[in-house]
Amino acid sequence: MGNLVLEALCKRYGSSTAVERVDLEVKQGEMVALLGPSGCGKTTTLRMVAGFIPPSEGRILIGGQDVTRRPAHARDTGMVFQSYALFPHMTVGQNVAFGLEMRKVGRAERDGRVMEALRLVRLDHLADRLPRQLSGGQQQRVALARALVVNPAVFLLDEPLSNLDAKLRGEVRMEIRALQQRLGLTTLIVTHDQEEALTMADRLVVMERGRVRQVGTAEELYENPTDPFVAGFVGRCNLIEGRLEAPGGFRAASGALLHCDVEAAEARPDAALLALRPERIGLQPDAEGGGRVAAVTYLGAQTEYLVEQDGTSLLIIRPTPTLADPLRRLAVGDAVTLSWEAAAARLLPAAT
Amino acid sequence: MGNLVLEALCKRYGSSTAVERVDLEVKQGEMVALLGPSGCGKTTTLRMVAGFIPPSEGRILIGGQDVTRRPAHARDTGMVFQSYALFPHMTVGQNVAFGLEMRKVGRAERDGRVMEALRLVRLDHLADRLPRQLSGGQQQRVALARALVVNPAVFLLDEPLSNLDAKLRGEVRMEIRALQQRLGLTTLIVTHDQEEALTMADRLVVMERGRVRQVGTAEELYENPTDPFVAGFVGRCNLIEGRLEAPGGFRAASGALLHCDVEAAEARPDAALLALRPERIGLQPDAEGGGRVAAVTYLGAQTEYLVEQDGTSLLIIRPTPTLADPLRRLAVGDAVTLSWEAAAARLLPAAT
Amino acid sequence: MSMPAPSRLLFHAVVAAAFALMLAPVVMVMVISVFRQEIVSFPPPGLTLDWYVNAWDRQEFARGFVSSLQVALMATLIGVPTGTAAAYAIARGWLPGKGAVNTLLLSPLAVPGVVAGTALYMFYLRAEFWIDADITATLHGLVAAHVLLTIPWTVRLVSASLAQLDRSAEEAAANLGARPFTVFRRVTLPMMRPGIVAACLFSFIQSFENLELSLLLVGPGRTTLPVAMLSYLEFRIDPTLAAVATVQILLVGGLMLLTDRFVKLSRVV
Amino acid sequence: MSMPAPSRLLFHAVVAAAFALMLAPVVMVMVISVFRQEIVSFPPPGLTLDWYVNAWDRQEFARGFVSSLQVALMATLIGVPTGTAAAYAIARGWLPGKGAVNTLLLSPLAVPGVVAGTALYMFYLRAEFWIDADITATLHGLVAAHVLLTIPWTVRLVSASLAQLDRSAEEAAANLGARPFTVFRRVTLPMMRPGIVAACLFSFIQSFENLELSLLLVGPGRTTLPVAMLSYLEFRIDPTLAAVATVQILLVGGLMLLTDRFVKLSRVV
Repeated sequence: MGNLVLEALCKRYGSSTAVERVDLEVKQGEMVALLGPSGCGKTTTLRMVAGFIPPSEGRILIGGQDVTRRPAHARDTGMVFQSYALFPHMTVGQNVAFGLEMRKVGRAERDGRVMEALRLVRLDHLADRLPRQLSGGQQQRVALARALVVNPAVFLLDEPLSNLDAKLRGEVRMEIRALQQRLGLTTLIVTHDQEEALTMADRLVVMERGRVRQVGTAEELYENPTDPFVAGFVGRCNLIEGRLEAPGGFRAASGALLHCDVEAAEARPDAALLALRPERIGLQPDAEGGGRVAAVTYLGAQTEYLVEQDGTSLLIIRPTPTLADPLRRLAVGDAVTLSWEAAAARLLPAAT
Repeated sequence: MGNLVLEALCKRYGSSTAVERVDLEVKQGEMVALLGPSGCGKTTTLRMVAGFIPPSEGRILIGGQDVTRRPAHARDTGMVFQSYALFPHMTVGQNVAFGLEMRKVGRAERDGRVMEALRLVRLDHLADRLPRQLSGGQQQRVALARALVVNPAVFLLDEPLSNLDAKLRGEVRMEIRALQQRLGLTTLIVTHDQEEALTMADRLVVMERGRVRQVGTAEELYENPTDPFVAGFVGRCNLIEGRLEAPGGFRAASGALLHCDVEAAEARPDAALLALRPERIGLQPDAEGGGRVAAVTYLGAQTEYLVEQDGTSLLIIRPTPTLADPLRRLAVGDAVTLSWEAAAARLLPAAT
Repeated sequence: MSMPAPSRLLFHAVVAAAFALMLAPVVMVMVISVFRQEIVSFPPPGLTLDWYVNAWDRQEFARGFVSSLQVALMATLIGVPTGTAAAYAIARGWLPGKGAVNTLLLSPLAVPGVVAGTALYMFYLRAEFWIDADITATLHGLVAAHVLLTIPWTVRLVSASLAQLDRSAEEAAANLGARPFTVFRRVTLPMMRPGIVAACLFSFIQSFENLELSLLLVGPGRTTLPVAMLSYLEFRIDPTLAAVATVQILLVGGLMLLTDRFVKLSRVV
Repeated sequence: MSMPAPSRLLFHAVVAAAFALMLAPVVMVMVISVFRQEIVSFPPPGLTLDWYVNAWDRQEFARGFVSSLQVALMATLIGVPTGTAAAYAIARGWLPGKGAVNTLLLSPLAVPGVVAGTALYMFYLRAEFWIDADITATLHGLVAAHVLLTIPWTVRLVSASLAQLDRSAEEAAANLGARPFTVFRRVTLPMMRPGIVAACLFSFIQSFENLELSLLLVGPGRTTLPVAMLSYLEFRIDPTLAAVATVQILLVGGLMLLTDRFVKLSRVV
């Protein structure tokens, strides 16, 4: 076990850049998620760490050792593939034993460790089955056991849940996280699903078009996004174009003057966007503020309101009001007043 | 235009039953969603209405006329297929014109109505393209125009959004709903996505294993589920097994006594399950109630808590507390007190 | 996966040699057909088209070419519609014993050509005995034999294009008011077109180049080109034959490339 | 899509007739081979295996059978490993001009058999002239020709099995510490096995039943079975030939069914 360090890692294909100068440290025992839409370079980054793609520039260090030029088979990473990539002609036990065989571990010790790894994923009773005789969730767990049995220095997960159905996904997510914490695995996981990243990882790396947009904990990214892409990708967000007007106001392109934090404004004179989380906006059913309801969507636990205010459309999400609440009877066309704390409105530079 | 009535509609394949006695009326201009997991019989029901599958029993009436034995081409339904099912060798214009040709509409009128239908979906500038030259969202809109141009008595939608990406799905959903309302279309839509059903339909029909579990508006289903399957499928729900204990208590199988509504309890002496929505449970950081936090998952706008109380696990979802709120610092192992209104706890019969 | 350099080099050499060996005879025959001398020598003794002229002047090749064309066209015209109907029936599940049908369609690969030819010849002889009319040396007999050759290929090519066909397009047409025959004519048939075109070209080629079925069934004065080549070969080998071979290679190769534009042959053949 | 009843009936009749016609000659030849009389008559004059005994007694068939077996086995043993290597190289993108290679692999279907045979014969004659050694009437020459036949089939069958192979299984093996050659031996090769087995059986069949390539290349006393049948045919037609044909149909058909268990032939051939 050790830490994983990426230094200015780049990958170019001809004139197009898949990954652009990624710097990252995954600490010993930490789980970091690479999060982003498809084509953002997250999988390319993971595959460079595993040794399947040679980087164009930069270095990869595992436990302090530079492995940039080492072939995949000499890297000591344990990877779980999106397709599971089990060996179809070997039994579950032979699949899990493969890595130990390659490491020339003796037969007796090997058998013991294989069973131990299978017990870890609760599949020791299926060691003699072939992969195709297992369900998707079981195959996934075999893939986990196979990667973990060799005690890899770095544990790599490539969209490990994308082939599972919604119900199973929640379970396996918890299981992987529990294993990772119990064994103290240094882990890098790739996913396009923000909920998956938020629930599993200690820190998140949000990527877009080959670049790292922001690195931080779930709370840092959600509460303090520094980039419009991150604000819109992690959770939902109203992003309003405009410019600052001293003091303490933000003039939207549509003309509306929106309330924001003065101190924050001073710290960011280049602000071109106001980011406002839909659940941070309060809603009163009176005509004072000049808002008008354009749509109400009941979603069970929550209700979404689309409100037009001075030419700007704002999305508001509230817990569905109780039957007694006058908000419950709010309908399209009704006048409303919006309110939010100055601190809730974040100022961001223009999207790049 | 007219209404659609299904009377005791059944479909059996040998000894297995795909659809079991479905009764339903879709009123003139109403949009009804058939909602359920895959294999619940919702698509079979839709295909029986379109005339692609002959029912084993029961009747189908469109505008009062029995069409049960009529072939598909004589039914006057307009269907939008999951795969869009555009004719690949015809241009967009020819695709849309096909239904009018079949109805022997003259060339001049046909051209006018085709362009009108394409304008409706904002694709009149692409009438000469072939379907494969269009994006998925555009193909979807051609399929809509093709089905609508013939003014069908009943409009049928089979998982119309499942082949679109998440971003586009929201847009097309609003567009279909707006068209349906503007044109006053009697519409039956099939979907497995509860959010899609909640946002689009006037009423929902929840199906499972060939049977209708409950019919109602989004609010009726979410707030007053009468069936454990519906409670768990529409929104998330804590379902706790146990039995009633007079007065006003529900004894969980684990032994905990849970607070519930006395009047409701009297109305349902067969209660075997207590259904409690995770967002209707209040959370106080004190030791009085005897709850213990087992997991905290930060999800941005919301935070999920898993709380153990007297051997029962309860999921609680709260809007993420502000930084000042002491709840914000709640961690695994902390003692908490849970509370809910008696009316929030619904009593349900055992699952069938 | 990468390989160590030396084994990879050896590997490439083997693969390259295999392909060179496959191409060599074809290239050689083309080269021979345009050289003045019968024996290839260096430096080349000059190019000529005399062998082509010679080939055309020999009646058996010219006539053989014409009757091969004739038989191939007729076999295609009869075999492709029949095969297309069969493919449609198989795809729609109207035929019982789908597995048996698929196995049967492999028969052109399974039954040795000479065996099929012999079987057909014997069958024709018996049939002649019963119906009291000539079959073996007639054009009808020959075309019927070639039709048997075209059907399996047609079924496979058309089936491949049907497999890609979205059934729901047919349902959509019905939903829009089209009766079953209209659905077939306006939607199904146009969607099958690439497969049918490929089947036509491919059936033509298979019939045109067939030797074994024709061998026993050709009549006097109605020899097909491959049979004519075989007869010629029994007496002498000279560049005239190379010229005939080159013409066939170019014709058939051209048709293959044309077919490939409609259906990716490498996927379905 | 349903059809109106009358046209559907007609349609079924056409399809049934087509299939009956395809089966008739094969069935007929099998029937002839066990009837006592040369001319089939009703009631049947009694069954016999005499024609099979007669076929085995005739040296040319017995020897032809043995040398066909010999040639087919050798061609398979050489062609399949070569073709497998080529298929692997193509799948891994190591060969430039993938499209050209795929076209080349269609050559056994594109180049008429007689033309290929003639080309090879001419090629061999020139080669003999240069290297000053016999090729045309030798076993080596014949086997080499048949190897050319087996390679394209092997490449296609193995390629089909490689296309279904999940590349990430190879990556997983490397990730677990396997060196490239170990990856190939422990993961890639076992996953290709069904394709390779099918290629062996199929190459054997193709070589065994080939007439056109062998025709000019067989030497005295080393005639293959199809060539022996052709020679016999030039003198007489009798049920002995039907017996030989039946044996071949059963042998090849059996091998085809066996192959089909490894790879769904109807998908890849």
